[in-house]
Amino acid sequence: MHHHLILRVVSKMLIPPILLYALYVQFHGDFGPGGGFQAGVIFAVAFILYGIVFSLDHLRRAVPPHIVRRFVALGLLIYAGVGVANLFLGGNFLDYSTLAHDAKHGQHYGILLVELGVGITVAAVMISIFFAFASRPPTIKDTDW
Amino acid sequence: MFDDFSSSFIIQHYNYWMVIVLMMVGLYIVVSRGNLVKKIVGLNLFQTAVFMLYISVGKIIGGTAPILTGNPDEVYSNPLPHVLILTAIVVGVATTALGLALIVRINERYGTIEEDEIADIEQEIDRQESA
Amino acid sequence: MLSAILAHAPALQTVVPLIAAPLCVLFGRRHLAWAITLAASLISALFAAYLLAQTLDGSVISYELGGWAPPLGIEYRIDAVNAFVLFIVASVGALVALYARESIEQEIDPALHVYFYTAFLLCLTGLLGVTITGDAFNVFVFLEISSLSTYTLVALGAGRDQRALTAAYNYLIMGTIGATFFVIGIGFLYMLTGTLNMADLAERIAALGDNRTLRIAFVFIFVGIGLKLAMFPLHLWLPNAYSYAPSVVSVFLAATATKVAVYVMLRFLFTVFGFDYGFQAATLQTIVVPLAVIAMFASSIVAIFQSDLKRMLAYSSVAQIGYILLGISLLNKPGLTAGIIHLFNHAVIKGALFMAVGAFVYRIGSSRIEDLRGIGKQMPWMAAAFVAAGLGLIGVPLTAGFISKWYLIQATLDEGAWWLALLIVGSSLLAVIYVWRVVEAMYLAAPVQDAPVKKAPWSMIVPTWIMVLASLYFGINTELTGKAASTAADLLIQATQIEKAPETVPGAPAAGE
Amino acid sequence: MEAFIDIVLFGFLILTAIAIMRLRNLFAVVMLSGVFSLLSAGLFVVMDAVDVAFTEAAVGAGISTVLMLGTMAMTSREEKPPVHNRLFSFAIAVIVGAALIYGTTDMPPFGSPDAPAHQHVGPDYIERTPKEIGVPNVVTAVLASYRGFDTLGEVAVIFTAGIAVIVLLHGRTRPARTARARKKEKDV
Repeated sequence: MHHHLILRVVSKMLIPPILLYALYVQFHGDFGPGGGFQAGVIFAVAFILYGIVFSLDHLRRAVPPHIVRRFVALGLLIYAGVGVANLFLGGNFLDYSTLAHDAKHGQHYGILLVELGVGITVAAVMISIFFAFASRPPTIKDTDW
Repeated sequence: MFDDFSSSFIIQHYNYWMVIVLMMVGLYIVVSRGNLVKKIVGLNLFQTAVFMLYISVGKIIGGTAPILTGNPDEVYSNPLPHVLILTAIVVGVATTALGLALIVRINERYGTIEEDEIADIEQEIDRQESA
Repeated sequence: MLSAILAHAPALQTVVPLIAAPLCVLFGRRHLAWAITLAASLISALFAAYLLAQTLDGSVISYELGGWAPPLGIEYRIDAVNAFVLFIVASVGALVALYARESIEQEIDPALHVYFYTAFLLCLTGLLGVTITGDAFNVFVFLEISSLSTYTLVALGAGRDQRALTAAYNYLIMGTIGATFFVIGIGFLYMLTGTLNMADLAERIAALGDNRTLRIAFVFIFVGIGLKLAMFPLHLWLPNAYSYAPSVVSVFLAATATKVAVYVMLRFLFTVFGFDYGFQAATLQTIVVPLAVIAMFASSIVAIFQSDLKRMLAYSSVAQIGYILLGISLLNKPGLTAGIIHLFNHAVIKGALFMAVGAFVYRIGSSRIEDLRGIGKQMPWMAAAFVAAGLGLIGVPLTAGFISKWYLIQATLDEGAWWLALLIVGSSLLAVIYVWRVVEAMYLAAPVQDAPVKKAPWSMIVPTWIMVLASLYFGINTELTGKAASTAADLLIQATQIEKAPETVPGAPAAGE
Repeated sequence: MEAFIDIVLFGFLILTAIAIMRLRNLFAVVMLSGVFSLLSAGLFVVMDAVDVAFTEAAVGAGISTVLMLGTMAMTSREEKPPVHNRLFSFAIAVIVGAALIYGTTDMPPFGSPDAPAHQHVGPDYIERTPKEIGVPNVVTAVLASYRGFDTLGEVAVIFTAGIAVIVLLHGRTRPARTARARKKEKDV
């Protein structure tokens, strides 16, 4: 989409606020609607927008696919890792109360961490899926729409 | 008396019936259409209708979203169906992504995404194999 | 230290493969991924064996995930029934992991091996999670983990045959409809009871009595799981999925996936719903018994006419599921015992058969029966394994298959249904025909290939023969399987009987409130 | 008022669904399925499920639509006329629908605070969250803590989907395009 000047300018302006909003949704999920999953999707949308409006190569340079794949695994590991940490701290699997001296604080840390795990995996998976779809040769050309 | 009963019965259940109509349309699309993309769209419709069923279960008339305000008189809708459906939506999009990826591959191999044309090609392969 | 770990065995046996899966992706090396997979599935199998040993006396282990007591949180609840299934799945998983290393070399692009192992571990996680959980919605979540990874694994067969793609797609559509039906059923149950915990559901459903919403919940859960376990008219996805999947995937699916679905069916029929009120018992007796019998005959006959060995075994699986369902729907203890024992025996037998076929595919690149002519002399170990396991499939004495059929026939005679017993024997004769066709080709026909065929690699022979020997061992010594199955049957029947007396249930709301 | 909005939204949803069923232009179908998701997100808001609405809007209307458009770009834009046995499909849909409607006749009334679903664990979560978890959003508390294991499973499902798509669509990247793009960059 090299010919859409307006699109390119507008998206350049849009991407930073989208990322910021994703972070807000990620860390504000305890208080209002939102959480790791929604944040992950929004975070990924910023990258997908960049990939669509500029080019897949630009996006590849910004976030190499093999690194994104590692993040796909990382998020799930963070989540499950919290559970394992709880085991070592003497609780049941995913019993966040063990994470701090007082159960309520422990719950809070636990939720924050697992939501982070959710967000990372969701964002990375969405970006990976975009990479996978976008790098297949299309049969319908850009101009045919 | 009977009139009163039937009208209140309808008011109490119309929500479920609307949801069921949507489910039927979704299921009909999945079963009746031969286009692979359209089938996935139908499946999405069917699943979204099921989500509505769950959310209807959680609703309390006069209630608000289950985000605590500190007001002790507030009535909150049931949060559990919401949680279940958040999970189900994620499962749904995961299935959609997988299905679409399969469609892309099928199209590359078979050159079509229509079920009957694919069946013809597969029959041809069968015939060549046994020949 | 050990006892501290074992206290968390219920969670760990699911979580270990779940953590191993992302580790495979994180490291991204295929040999390392294989090692991780083998280690994780072995650890999981050890935990499962421990759980089985703990529950064999009929006791129940409950594990509260997140430390939240049920029904508020999710509970893992293990008794002899699911411990037995866990043991089957995890130990087959470990053997398949061993077998996979060589088998996928030929069938799957090396660049994808890491992802194959990841998907395999996820599938294992899903199946174990479905089996062990005591929470109805958690069943759905883990069912979908196993389903999505299964679709992926089946589609990996596209490297050998493009039809794997359409097989995976059709499986995805049917499987998702099944899962959605299941979710609708769970939603109805939640609407009536306000809970998702299975034990809690059982109490509340018993207190509820007959109810139209409950009936429909039952029907939708039954049909939903019926799709997953390839119950006769809903089995259409299975033959293609099993035939075009990579061989090692066929082994794993044939030995575990449908078995887990049967377990879920058992759990819902007996523990959650109970048989007290007529609707379910009537449904089972009038619908499932005829369907099971049709499956036994129709699928066996279709199997006879297949030219592809994998496809033949797939149809045979549909028929074997018929035996299991027949045993269950007799609704008496011997029938239930027969069903559960056959669950195990069929897993071992079909696993061994598909492993042997996988080895043929590995060496000669085909599973068509006419290409296997003379393979008996060229690959003696694998051909012998196929014959030994095939005898089990028929139900020849001294094999595990005989034990299952023995129990099953006894169960039908207990019900006075001697004609069912005759039908079981009759359908076994059909198995003789299709197994004989293969034996004939392997041993009596002249070899197709002039070039000598190499023996299968040891890493394939060893797991195959472990399966074969298991199928022979459990045909002679039925102590473990018999005890596990009869304890499991007792537990299931007890669960139903408890519900027959709702007044003994404390704290349940009175009916009609 | 809520009931009114409810009925209007359902009306639009059913119209959209029927349009999706009848249209054969896949571009229109995909766009309408996005519309369907947005409308259902609206319905979720009316029924107090704000978190669900947020997710449905982001996923159903956003991600799913983008993926479907991408798929369409690689396959075809027009659906061929159906050749399936319509009567059979229709019978299946009607039987399933009739069974469900039969099931609704014994259901607790919609929105009633006395329904069994609101007598058991549901209110427990609302009551216990401030004491035990201390976050105002009860949905987050249940999602991440009380039923945190389900959510771990959910992350595993998403992970599986990611792996699946990577596996299915590996290799065969767009060689012509990238080569051209690289050349262009060199020229610049």
